[in-house]
Amino acid sequence: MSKKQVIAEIIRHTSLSDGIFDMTLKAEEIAKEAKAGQFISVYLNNKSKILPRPISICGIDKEAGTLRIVYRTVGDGTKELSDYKEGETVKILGPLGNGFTQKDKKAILIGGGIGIPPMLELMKQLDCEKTAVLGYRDSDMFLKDEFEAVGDVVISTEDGSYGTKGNVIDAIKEQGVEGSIIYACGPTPMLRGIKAYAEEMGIEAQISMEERMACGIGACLACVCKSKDVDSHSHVHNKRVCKDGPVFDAREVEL
Amino acid sequence: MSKKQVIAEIIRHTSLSDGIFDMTLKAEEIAKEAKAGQFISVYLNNKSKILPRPISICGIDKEAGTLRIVYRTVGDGTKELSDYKEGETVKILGPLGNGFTQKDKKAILIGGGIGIPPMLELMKQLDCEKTAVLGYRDSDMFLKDEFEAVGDVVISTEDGSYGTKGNVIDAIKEQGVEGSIIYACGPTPMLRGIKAYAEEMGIEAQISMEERMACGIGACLACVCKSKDVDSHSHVHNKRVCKDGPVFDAREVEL
Amino acid sequence: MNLSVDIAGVTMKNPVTTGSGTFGSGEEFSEFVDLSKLGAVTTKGVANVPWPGNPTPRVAEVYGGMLNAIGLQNPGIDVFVERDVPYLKKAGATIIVNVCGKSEKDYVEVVERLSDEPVDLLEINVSCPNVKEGGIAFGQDPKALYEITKAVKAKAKQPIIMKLSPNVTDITEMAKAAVDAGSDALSLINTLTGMKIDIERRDFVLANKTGGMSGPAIKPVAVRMVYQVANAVDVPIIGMGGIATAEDALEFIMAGATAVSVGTANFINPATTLEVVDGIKAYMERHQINDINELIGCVK
Amino acid sequence: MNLSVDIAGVTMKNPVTTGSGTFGSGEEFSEFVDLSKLGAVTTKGVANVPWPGNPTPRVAEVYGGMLNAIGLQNPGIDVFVERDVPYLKKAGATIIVNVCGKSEKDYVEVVERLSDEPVDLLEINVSCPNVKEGGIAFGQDPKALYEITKAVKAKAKQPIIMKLSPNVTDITEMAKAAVDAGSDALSLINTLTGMKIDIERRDFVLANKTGGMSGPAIKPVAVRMVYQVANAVDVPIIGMGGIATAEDALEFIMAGATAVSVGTANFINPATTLEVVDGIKAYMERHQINDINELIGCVK
Ligand SMILES: Cc1cc2nc3c(=O)[nH]c(=O)nc-3n(C[C@H](O)[C@H](O)[C@H](O)COP(=O)(O)OP(=O)(O)OC[C@H]3O[C@@H](n4cnc5c(N)ncnc54)[C@H](O)[C@@H]3O)c2cc1C
Ligand SMILES: Cc1cc2nc3c(=O)[nH]c(=O)nc-3n(C[C@H](O)[C@H](O)[C@H](O)COP(=O)(O)OP(=O)(O)OC[C@H]3O[C@@H](n4cnc5c(N)ncnc54)[C@H](O)[C@@H]3O)c2cc1C
Ligand SMILES: Cc1cc2nc3c(=O)[nH]c(=O)nc-3n(C[C@H](O)[C@H](O)[C@H](O)COP(=O)(O)O)c2cc1C
Ligand SMILES: Cc1cc2nc3c(=O)[nH]c(=O)nc-3n(C[C@H](O)[C@H](O)[C@H](O)COP(=O)(O)O)c2cc1C
Ligand code: FES
Ligand code: FES
Repeated sequence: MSKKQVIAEIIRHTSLSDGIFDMTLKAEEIAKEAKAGQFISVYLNNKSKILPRPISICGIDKEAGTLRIVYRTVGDGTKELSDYKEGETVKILGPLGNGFTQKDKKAILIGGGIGIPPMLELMKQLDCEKTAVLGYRDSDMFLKDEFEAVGDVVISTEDGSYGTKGNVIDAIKEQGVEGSIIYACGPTPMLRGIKAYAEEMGIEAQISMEERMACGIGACLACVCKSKDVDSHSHVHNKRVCKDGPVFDAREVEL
Repeated sequence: MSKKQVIAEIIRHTSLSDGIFDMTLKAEEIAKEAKAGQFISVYLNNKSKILPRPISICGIDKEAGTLRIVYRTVGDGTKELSDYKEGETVKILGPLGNGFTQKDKKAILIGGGIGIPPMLELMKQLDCEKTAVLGYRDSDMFLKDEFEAVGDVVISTEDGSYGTKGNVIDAIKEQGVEGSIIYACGPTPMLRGIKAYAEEMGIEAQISMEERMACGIGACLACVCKSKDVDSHSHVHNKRVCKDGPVFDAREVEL
Repeated sequence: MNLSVDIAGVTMKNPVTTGSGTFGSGEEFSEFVDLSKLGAVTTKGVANVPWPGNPTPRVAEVYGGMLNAIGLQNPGIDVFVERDVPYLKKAGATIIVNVCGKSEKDYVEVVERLSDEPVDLLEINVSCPNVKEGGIAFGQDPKALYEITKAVKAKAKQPIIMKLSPNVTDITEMAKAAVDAGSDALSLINTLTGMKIDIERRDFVLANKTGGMSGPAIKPVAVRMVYQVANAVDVPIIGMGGIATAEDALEFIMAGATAVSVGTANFINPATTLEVVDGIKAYMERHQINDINELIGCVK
Repeated sequence: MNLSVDIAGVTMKNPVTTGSGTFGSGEEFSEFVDLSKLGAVTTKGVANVPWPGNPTPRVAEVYGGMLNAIGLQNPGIDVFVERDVPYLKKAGATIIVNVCGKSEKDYVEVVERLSDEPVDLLEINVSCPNVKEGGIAFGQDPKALYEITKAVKAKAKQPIIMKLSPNVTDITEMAKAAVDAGSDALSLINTLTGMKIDIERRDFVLANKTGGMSGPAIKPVAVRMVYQVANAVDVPIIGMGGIATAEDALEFIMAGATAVSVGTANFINPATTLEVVDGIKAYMERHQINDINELIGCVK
């Protein structure tokens, strides 16, 4: 697998909902190698901000040579990104991380908030029985239609305005979602809940984690998470989210 | 006189010759106040470069509310500036400095190299007998036509490919230019020559100087030049190019 | 909402003042800033006699900041008390005078000349080259700092604020020396010593070879030092170094600064100071904080 | 054209190496950089036993740079000699091993373990917290630096390069202490201690509160220190701090560095090192300089 740093042209850039943006980048070399669950590093044009922003790959079109990312504006960097116009370019590095390991088992795909986009490409690629469980704040539900176009979808909203009121685990229980493997991405409390749920059900859960990064390629040791066992690379209880992850077997990591 | 910092729209941006750019900015409040010989501070969008670039005003259109600047790309800042597109904006502060004191005397206006543009507005405004003496490197003569449209023009080129071979003083002598006041802008060696020439001829010379700047408004004392007498502001032999200048009576300053 | 803070018994109507040397005598900025709306105006360093400063180039741009080697050019205390103090007084400003010197005698002379002037606070800049002690600045040796502070304090009518250099191994040692000798408050940081080389000309960019680095690039070092000093001594701190926004100012306040100075950012936007005041107000409204003093040193 | 330089008898084929801790063990960058084309690869600090490092967040972005508080996580010398040294050897790299420790004993143990390894140079990082001496780093006290240098030098088979901290009052005093104790070369600068506060959460951004500042923002301080040290001692210097371009590298070389390290810039562009080498070549061609050694310390 080979990573590349390229200057990618922004070929589509729209807003999906309040503060959520959808960007398609021309980046053939990266698209060619990319897998669902991997991410890219996005560098800003603003020279006062030198660190890249890690953003998950939401869609891969190998034929068109494009990558799609969906992101939320949370700070200055993502806000700046949201101002970039179609036709402009952005420097990116990728594909980074391991991605999901796809198994031929009845699957539950769980996405919470801005953890929803990384699940879409997997949802498209998995060629087996699958249900997406998507957790939103309210009925402002970005990407829902696209999940529905490729499989079953179950929804939770925090305010109860649509689907199950509560979180994704509540939705799984209330709407009787079943499966023998979980793939998930979302905020840490959600991942913690999923880890517990998977243990309870005795099934595998692949969870995608987040941490502050610098290099994105496993060199600087910024982005570690606690691992249950002594890790074979670090020889301490640390795994690198950018290289050993972002996807981990929930049993391997401490949350 | 009042200075303003404004976000100005670039309404025209073209290249006049190799590495020389011509930019017109919409900046009504500044244009309203501006005088020939003053300058503006241009701030870059690149956040790693915080200091403004001082650029002389080459043209003022009070009716249209626009300012024109002509600049040469010499370093990273001016190179970046040259990439800005029409329709984009740039932050500027101005009008800065004193400008030329226009006298009703037969005038010689001297511009050397990138010191030529600041003389154009003065050439247009002076309502008396006047000759422009323009010193270029070679026959790639930017702005020459515009000077010719408003008065007499005499040229020197370093390589002799047009007009007098040599510098502006050579041209004055060879082509018999006469006047009872000099207004000039250009590189320091040229200004030194003009100071000597004016002393020799016993005439007044107003020369526009350059120095590295930070504030542009007389506060930081970065941009001083040596003054002959103890200066009334500084109480030492220093004058501020940005505030007491950039135009000085050649007799006041040491070069 | 209360924005006012207290520095050694002097009330600043808000916590924002100006970095000495970046705001002239105040007059140069009066077109952009109503000086009476600032917490205080801190003036350019003034000595007992006029100083010509260093040769040019005196400034160089560096990544996210600048170097300066002005060399403390100033018109001397006579002109200062005749021209600048009355101007600031008339403009309604709270006045902090920054004092520089080459020897103890120089400092004391300036401080004594200011005793009957309507000046609120004295900021003593001990980071200029100390000729008497062979080039080592007062600001880099705790013993020398203690002595000069003691000498200045003995003669000063107004409260004194020693201004510390960041070019030291242990800023808390310096802070303690100044406070032990009677400094009523502390200002930090002055500039970090830096250098820029022009590789095309193969020469230094500054005529003085080295210069003081300021601007956004130095902020993390400044915040760290303010935090360390706030937790080491018990006097109010005026924090500075790279402040360009209200967010920057709040970082310093939360780290332990009672007031803040805006320096180099005045060159980027001459109205920065008042925009910082407004931004602090907006933050306090948004977070329902009634008194700025609640935020001072709130991050431990 | 000669690009090769000599550090304590070891030839580097060009003056560009990597900042310890920013290039992993080299392997992580091998997709982007042919390691045999670098002057040398400087590895992440290695201790006698595995270190877990600090809690996360370990990095924070600051204006023109970053803060890190990795806390020297490393897999320990055993894994290092089994896995990383052979990898680098096979890749054809000149190898500089960065060594860290908490006590003299730790450092000596690592150095001794490396004596029979195909390692070219040892860079000794004395800027990590020194537990033995109550939190004051070896790197901030000339006496402690002298002692540790002496102890390491006595056991080292390879030439040693003491790596200096910039968080000191007088960098030349530190440099002299290291050289007097036998350091064959010097590396500088390590990171400047900084802090960032998240004003929304009203907490430190880094779990460790403070972190080391690196990146373009620190370059002027680094160039100044390299210049000072080059003019104070007589050993080769590896200069670093904010180098991202060939122009940056040349500034350090002209200030007196024999070689340079690219650190944080590897995170901006993983191929920076080789682009710096190419840029230096282009500069030399343009200026008709046949030997890079002519440029070392050429600005006085
Ligand atoms: C593997 C991975 C995949 C991600 N995928 C997505 C995605 O698909 N869509 C999306 O909207 N967001 C995603 N994020 C989060 C995204 O990286 C942050 O929201 C973004 O970096 C914030 O940058 P900022 O400048 O707007 O915020 P600021 O808070 O101003 O950023 C300051 C610094 O902190 C870092 N930072 C801030 N928040 C985070 C975070 N949550 N995780 C890691 N670093 C952070 C920034 O990168 C920057 O270095 C992902 C994070 C990781 C680690
Ligand atoms: C009053 C005044 C009027 C000027 N008018 C014009 C004009 O009309 N057209 C034009 O092309 N140029 C003019 N200049 C010169 C212009 O300011 C510089 O060419 C420009 O600042 C270079 O910026 P840079 O980033 O490209 O170069 P760099 O060398 O990368 O700049 C680095 C730093 O040095 C400063 N600097 C570099 N050269 C000069 C210089 N000659 N004078 C002052 N500061 C400098 C820059 O502003 C910046 O802070 C004028 C200068 C002054 C002082
Ligand atoms: C051009 C310039 C001149 C300065 N002159 C003085 C001075 O006279 N006295 C002083 O104590 N500090 C002086 N300083 C330091 C500033 O007051 C301030 O401590 C420093 O610049 C850091 O703040 P900043 O990053 O906001 O500029 C000067 C700084 C600059 C940039
Ligand atoms: C993430 C990170 C980890 C570092 N780890 C080490 C280390 O293990 N040993 C060491 O001596 N220096 C370490 N450093 C310091 C760098 O080697 C270098 O001295 C410093 O970052 C300045 O150079 P730069 O601005 O090019 O990064 C580290 C720096 C960073 C950013
Ligand atoms: S970000 Fe550098 S190791 Fe993960
Ligand atoms: S640039 Fe500040 S006084 Fe002239």
